[in-house]
Amino acid sequence: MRKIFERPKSLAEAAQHYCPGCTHGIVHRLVAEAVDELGLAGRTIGVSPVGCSVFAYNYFNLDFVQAAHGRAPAVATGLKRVLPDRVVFTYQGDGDLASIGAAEIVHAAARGEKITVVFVNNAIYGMTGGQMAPTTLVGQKTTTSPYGRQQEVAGYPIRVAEMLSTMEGAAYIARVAVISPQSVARARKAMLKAFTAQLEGKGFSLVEVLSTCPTNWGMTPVEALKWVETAMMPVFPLGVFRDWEVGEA
Amino acid sequence: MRKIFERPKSLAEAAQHYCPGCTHGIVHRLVAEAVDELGLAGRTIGVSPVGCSVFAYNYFNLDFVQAAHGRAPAVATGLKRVLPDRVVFTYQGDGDLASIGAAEIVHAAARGEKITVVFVNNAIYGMTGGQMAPTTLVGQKTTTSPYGRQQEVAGYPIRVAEMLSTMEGAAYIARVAVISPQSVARARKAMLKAFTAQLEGKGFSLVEVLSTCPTNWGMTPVEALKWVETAMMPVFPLGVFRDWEVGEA
Amino acid sequence: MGEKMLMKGNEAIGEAAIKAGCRFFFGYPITPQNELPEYMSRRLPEVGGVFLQAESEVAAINMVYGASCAGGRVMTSSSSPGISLKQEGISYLAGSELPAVIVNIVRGGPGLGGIQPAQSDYFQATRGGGHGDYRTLVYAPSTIQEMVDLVMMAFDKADAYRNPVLVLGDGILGQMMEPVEFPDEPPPEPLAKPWATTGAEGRPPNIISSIILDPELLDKHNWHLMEKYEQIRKKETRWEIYDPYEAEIFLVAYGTMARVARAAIEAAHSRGIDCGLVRPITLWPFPERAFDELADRARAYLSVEMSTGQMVDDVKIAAAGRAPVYFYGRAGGVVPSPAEIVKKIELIFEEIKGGSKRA
Amino acid sequence: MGEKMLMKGNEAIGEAAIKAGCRFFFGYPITPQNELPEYMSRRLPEVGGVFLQAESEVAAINMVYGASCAGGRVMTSSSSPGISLKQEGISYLAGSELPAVIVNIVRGGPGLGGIQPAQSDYFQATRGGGHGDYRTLVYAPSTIQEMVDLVMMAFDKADAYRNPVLVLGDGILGQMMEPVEFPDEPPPEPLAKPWATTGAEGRPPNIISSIILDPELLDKHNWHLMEKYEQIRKKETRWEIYDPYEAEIFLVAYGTMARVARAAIEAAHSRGIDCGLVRPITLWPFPERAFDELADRARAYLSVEMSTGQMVDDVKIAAAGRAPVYFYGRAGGVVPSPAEIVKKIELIFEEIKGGSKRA
Amino acid sequence: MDKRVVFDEERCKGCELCVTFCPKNIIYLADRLNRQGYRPATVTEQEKCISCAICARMCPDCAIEVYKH
Amino acid sequence: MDKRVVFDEERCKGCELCVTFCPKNIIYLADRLNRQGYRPATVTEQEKCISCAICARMCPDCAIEVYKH
Amino acid sequence: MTYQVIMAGFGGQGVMLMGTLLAYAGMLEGKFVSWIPSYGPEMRGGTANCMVVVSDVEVASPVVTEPNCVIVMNRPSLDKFERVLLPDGLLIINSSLISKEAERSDIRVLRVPCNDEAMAVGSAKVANMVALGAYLAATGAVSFESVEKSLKKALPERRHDLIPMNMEALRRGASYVNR
Amino acid sequence: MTYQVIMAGFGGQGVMLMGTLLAYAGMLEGKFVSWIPSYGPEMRGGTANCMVVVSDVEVASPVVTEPNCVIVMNRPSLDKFERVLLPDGLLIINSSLISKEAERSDIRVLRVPCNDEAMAVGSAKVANMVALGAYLAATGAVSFESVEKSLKKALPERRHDLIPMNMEALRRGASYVNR
Ligand SMILES: Cc1ncc(C[n+]2csc(CCOP(=O)(O)OP(=O)(O)O)c2C)c(N)n1
Ligand SMILES: Cc1ncc(C[n+]2csc(CCOP(=O)(O)OP(=O)(O)O)c2C)c(N)n1
Ligand code: SF4
Ligand code: SF4
Ligand code: SF4
Ligand code: SF4
Ligand code: SF4
Ligand code: SF4
Ligand SMILES: [Mg+2]
Ligand SMILES: [Mg+2]
Repeated sequence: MRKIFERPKSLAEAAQHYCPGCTHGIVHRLVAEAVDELGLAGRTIGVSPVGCSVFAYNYFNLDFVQAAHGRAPAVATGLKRVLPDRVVFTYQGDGDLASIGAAEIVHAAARGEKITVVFVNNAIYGMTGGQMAPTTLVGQKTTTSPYGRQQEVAGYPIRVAEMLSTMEGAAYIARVAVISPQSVARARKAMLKAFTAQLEGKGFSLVEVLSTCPTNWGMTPVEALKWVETAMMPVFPLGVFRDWEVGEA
Repeated sequence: MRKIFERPKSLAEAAQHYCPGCTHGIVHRLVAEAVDELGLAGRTIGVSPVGCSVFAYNYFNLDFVQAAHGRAPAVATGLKRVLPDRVVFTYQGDGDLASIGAAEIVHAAARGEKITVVFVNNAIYGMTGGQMAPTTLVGQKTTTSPYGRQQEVAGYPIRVAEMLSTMEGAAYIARVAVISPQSVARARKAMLKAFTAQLEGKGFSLVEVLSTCPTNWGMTPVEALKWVETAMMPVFPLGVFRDWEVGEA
Repeated sequence: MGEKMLMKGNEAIGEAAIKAGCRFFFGYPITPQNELPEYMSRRLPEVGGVFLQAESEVAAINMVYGASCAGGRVMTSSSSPGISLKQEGISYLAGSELPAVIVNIVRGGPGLGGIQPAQSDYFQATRGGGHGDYRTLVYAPSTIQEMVDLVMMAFDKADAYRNPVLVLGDGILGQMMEPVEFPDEPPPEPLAKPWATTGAEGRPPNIISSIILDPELLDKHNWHLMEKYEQIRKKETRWEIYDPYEAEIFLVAYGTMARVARAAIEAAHSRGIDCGLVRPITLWPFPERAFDELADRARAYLSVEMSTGQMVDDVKIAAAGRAPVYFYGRAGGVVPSPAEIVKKIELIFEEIKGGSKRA
Repeated sequence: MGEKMLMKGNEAIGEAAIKAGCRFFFGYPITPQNELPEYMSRRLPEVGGVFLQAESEVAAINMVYGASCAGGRVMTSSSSPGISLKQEGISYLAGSELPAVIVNIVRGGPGLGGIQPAQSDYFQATRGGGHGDYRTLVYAPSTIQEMVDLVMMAFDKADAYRNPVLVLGDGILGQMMEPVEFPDEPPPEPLAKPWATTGAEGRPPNIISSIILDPELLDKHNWHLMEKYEQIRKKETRWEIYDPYEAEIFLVAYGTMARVARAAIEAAHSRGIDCGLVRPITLWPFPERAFDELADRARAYLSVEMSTGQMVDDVKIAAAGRAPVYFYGRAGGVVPSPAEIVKKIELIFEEIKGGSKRA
Repeated sequence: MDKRVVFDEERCKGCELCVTFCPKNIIYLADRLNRQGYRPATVTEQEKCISCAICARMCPDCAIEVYKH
Repeated sequence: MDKRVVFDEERCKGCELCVTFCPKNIIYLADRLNRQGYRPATVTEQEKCISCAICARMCPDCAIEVYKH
Repeated sequence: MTYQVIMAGFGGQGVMLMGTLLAYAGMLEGKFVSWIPSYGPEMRGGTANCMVVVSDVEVASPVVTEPNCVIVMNRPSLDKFERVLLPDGLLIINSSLISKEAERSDIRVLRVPCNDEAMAVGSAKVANMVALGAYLAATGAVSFESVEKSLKKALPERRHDLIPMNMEALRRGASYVNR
Repeated sequence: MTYQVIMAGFGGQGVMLMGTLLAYAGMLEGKFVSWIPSYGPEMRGGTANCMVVVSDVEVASPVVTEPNCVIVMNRPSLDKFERVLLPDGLLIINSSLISKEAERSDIRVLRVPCNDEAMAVGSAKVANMVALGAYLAATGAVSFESVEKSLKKALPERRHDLIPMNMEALRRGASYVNR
């Protein structure tokens, strides 16, 4: 009898505090799998954001730094500049990365900073109780858009992958989802490729993952997966937006 | 005998403090001409940045607010939300807008904030004495890139017009230059159109102007104009990147 | 006064602001003050106002700056780390003499810290966490009703003095519910703001700026500001002395802590030690006069804080060596209990019985 | 010591840092400290270090955070408005107990203000402009040579105490040239940093974080920090007393102002009034002990500042009512002249001749 | 018979993602509560399991191990 | 003869942009300094001016007025 | 008289509402009241509690460190709060979910099968009202009528049909006092 | 002896370098020295000045508020700094560019045609050295040799051929003293 699926070594045993069915957990596993597959565990440093994944450091068997809200790319830059032969990644939510941290992510990409960014886009502020995010869809109700996000007042969702793809420093940028076995498999490949870009010194890499927040969306975990597909994906199309191996995608 | 060229009414009499041949002065005039042509003088509020144009408020016959470094779009947002029937514009340098103020400009565009942004890109920090800007070209020497901007260390210039054109909230985005009578004429049209976008409530508008800094580039004013054409324009191509009247350009 | 309502502190602040004529709110989510922006996002559109979630605290305070330039009654709120990010903006507001109301529902620090109530931003609030010589009025309510009253007053004072005003709460004041009443009257006609940048139609342009490169002029501007602050010190300093037992030992505490201190005073009384309480209502200006009033009587002061000791500096300055100053505090979200405080009081009682007048 | 060089303050700071083993600098341009990042951009690549111009002061301080986590000797610098923007980051560094050196070449405020020398960020530097209960060692050199020595020391103290250390200069100290010598010896072997996050090869993972949601634990962490600060207070407080005339009136001044104060003391002496000077070298911890030493003798203190009055609070606390405390200052870039100060001294002299001991 | 799919019941939060995606439809939530207060996922008909590991790959809590004979 | 192109000499900073772009090549810097210390631009051969206003549109300091007969 | 009570249970058991109703009723009776919730990051779920003070005199400290009553709706809450109760204080235990007995002997203990009684009146959701009923019957902190008025304020109009069920739950809880 | 001097002129007239050389030379002679420039935003151009102190005793205040010498290289500098000079102080006026006479009568005035003399030795750029020469000859603050050594330090190796011209300018300036 052969074990064909087990917890990746770099994923810690600790139980995670995420809500039932929240796909943060799947994304964690994909990161750990990439680190393991590339044999990077001993020389990888993670940077956790402020957001539901603030405690990510408890869930990986890796050195970890907790960064101020939005500043993970700057913190990662500091780490990487001191330790250029180490592997550095950030794990950030949409409020963290696309709202308060917009300048830091744009500049990390422009600098071609050799870090990998795992960007968990769940169209909402999870940790603080469901406020509007920059990726909240037009019409979506949140605790700070109680009448639904109105474009006249609050504008339109930011498409991070597309925006950062205008940067020459970006080696690899992809958007994936984790809503089905197939999409998880593709997300896994994207994660591997993003870390490979860093390992090969090609520049900045980012994987945007469409993720769920059943708690603040007010849905069951399974409904939430559907909503990603039917509501989010039309606004945030999946794909590879930049790939150093094939030129601007 | 007919006067066929005179100072626009909205441009104040005060002598400007800019260095000889600095094209900030031309851009000022183009803004004043647009305001006059559209008859907006009495209901326009300008926001000046921190940068060489910090004193822009002395050079226009308009209400003016001086904003913290990089925050002009946020300040303009505050003004516009209180006074939705007034016309609000910011005037910002590349350090102000693209470096410290990157988050504010990205979000003003994403929100479709009904303001007009005049973005003066001179590939350097003028006011503080010639440090590297996010728009500094690869290889360009500045006081903080004394060996020339090295992409391995400091990355690549940010193309603001292209980046912001990924935003649905942006109604009009163009890049122009002021290096010849022809380019000035085109810049003038772009400026008019940008203010028109705001007047018609179409959303966010921005004109990126390739401008000179003879002082910190270490060139004569005339050499500086040439350098815009030969060095900057290949990296920052002129054009209209978004136009609400024709769809994404 | 209207009907009594049971309301959460954060929401009561929002309603008080609206009652005071505030129509613009720019903020960014952070625990434990989220109910305030959330309330504003529901209520402001109902009264023709604008709620906007800014991209960050830095953007929010600068939106406040712009809205204030435009003459709007405007507010922002946050909690500790977010308030740190607003420091440059607050310094700009003060420098440009712009009115605004800023609420800090303090949580434990430093760094990301925790989200439970704290008073560890006292220094930041009273000494200007931002750069340059400036001050802001700082109100420190200790009940939800007082919070409502002070928030409403804050808007008037901000306009009157053209200066930002801070309201310093803590996680408990933000999250707690208490009965509260709002005045029935409509808000007073707001002050005219002829300096506002609203478009120069029919008048010379207005300019709002804080850059003054000539040192002599900037010096002058600074002293002009200081004169204004002196006026505020004279007219706006507020405090309460609670002294049911003609005490010789005085606790000094504000906000939530002042309420716990009162419980401690009762407990101490039942153990035979009589204490009073100086409760600063404005933290800046600090009520030094309260200490002058008590100078003949007070044999010791005990600053009690939900911090490792900040207001105690002001108590020392105010006591000016006339009585020893002690400190008791807990940090990080722990609220000192009446029992802990009584223990400390007993120690002080022993010490001053010894007669020494300096700590 | 090496050869004497005539060097600009800003550049001397840079060279001192490099001599102290600093290899990482993250900063953002702002007058009057630009020569420092500019110097680093030239020199660091020569010694195998990294200079990076950050996109903002906020990014810079967070890059410093990351570099410090990685075990690097790291520095940033700015001037007043930029330092305000770093407050959240400084609070994080203190909360996570990370070493770093932060230079503030102070200019006039508030807001955008001016670019001439000032001391109006004293409160921000000594009281923690950021949120939460934390302190940073603050060095206030008054010559370029002392700046070099203190900057070098700052790196060691930052590592030793795992705490950010501030160096507070002003526009004059940044722009001035004076002769300066650097030690010949190579920098000492840096302290091992077993806590650094360098990759967990062969050891359990290291984690650096400042979030502690449990109030009891955060309280404990805060008191742990306070104990550390108490150690710093005991061991690192520095000051100088200049007292050539056995004076009864003592000026209190730091940095550039202390030098002007000495000129004023000579001028006063020639007019028949003898004064001394207390020059704090660490602003935090403030040298209260200097005032205890002088307590029997000092009949008045005069805090002289390039501000509208900030350090004067600490002088009051330190004097503790034992002698009246006066203030003289100019703001916005004006440096008080010896003549102005002498005038103030004469007024004080008249007043204390009257005999009253409280101001 | 050896189990093909093993659930760590204390880790499970009863989110039903595994339930939804199992191609053999053999996973269901048990009628009891674990210590966290959730009904844990379980499989009775182990022999129907094809060891595809789809359940494991969809589980956010890494509560599933899969074996092949 | 009335002037077609008029320079505000005290405003001029001698940058030569007008000099460079005048299609008639009639603008030159005078051999004197204005109060700011710059050699101001000037035109002697007014009759050659075609009132195209190119100089004025290129002048960063709005130091030129142009007339047409 | 000053009533200081801590109410604790799982998120979803309605302890916050139970506390709010008590405070609201106290206010309606002209008393001084305060209510403080525990709060935390959204995703942590788990236990919730609130502290309520109802008093004839101004509420000094709203922070209840020495409650004269503790109501625990689940086991973790019992473990956490039993020890803070004042001597002679009242401990109300939701015996439907908590089999464990109280450890202290210097307190009064009331075991009420809140969930069972709630199911009996028609919905597990009113278990909180059963507990509140027991508390009110035991202490008389506020009257049932005031709670009924509070329910009218607290519930949206379209839910007022639920009020009778809630009041019935209250009465069932009360019935466990002095049996 | 303490020499406190303010040097002022247009940006580009080399007043900063002139001050630096004086300070450097003072340092080489083992004296205490300090130098402070005026500074401002890049684009303002215009005037520049520096304050230099050379002293046998430690420099108390490097801020020169009561200079015993002022060197003005252009007209605006004369207008600005004549009044701050101490009574009996020395005012050196670059008469090539400044036709106006000094207004005060309680000071010593030395008019030196710096630009003319500089052109005569070969470059308008050394007008600053002419002024410095006059200052040194009048005060003896530091020796010419020390200035020559300073020039070697201040100029990059490839510019050392300019040193003789600079020294010649220095001597020409000196020749205006006591004629
Ligand atoms: C400076 C600062 N501002 C605000 C906060 C409060 N805050 C904590 S998490 C968060 C947003 C989290 O949303 P997101 O980044 O989308 O992550 P998620 O929880 O959805 O995974 C905010 C605003 C903070 N801790 N610090
Ligand atoms: C918070 C803050 N950081 C830095 C500065 C210093 N500063 C003033 S202007 C400027 C950059 C100006 O460059 P740019 O925006 O490109 O405008 P330009 O002068 O080139 O027109 C900087 C960094 C400041 N005033 N405030
Ligand atoms: S709040 Fe949302 S994002 Fe956060 S753990 Fe819960 S479901 Fe996931
Ligand atoms: S420094 Fe450069 S940008 Fe600024 S005014 Fe001078 S030339 Fe123009
Ligand atoms: S391994 Fe495949 S078949 Fe077996 S239980 Fe899991 S999903 Fe179902
Ligand atoms: S996916 Fe995991 S957590 Fe969810 S029900 Fe299945 S085993 Fe449990
Ligand atoms: S108007 Fe035309 S032709 Fe006349 S001077 Fe100007 S550029 Fe030359
Ligand atoms: S363009 Fe204007 S400033 Fe330049 S030389 Fe001509 S007139 Fe003078
Ligand atoms: Mg999110
Ligand atoms: Mg620029």
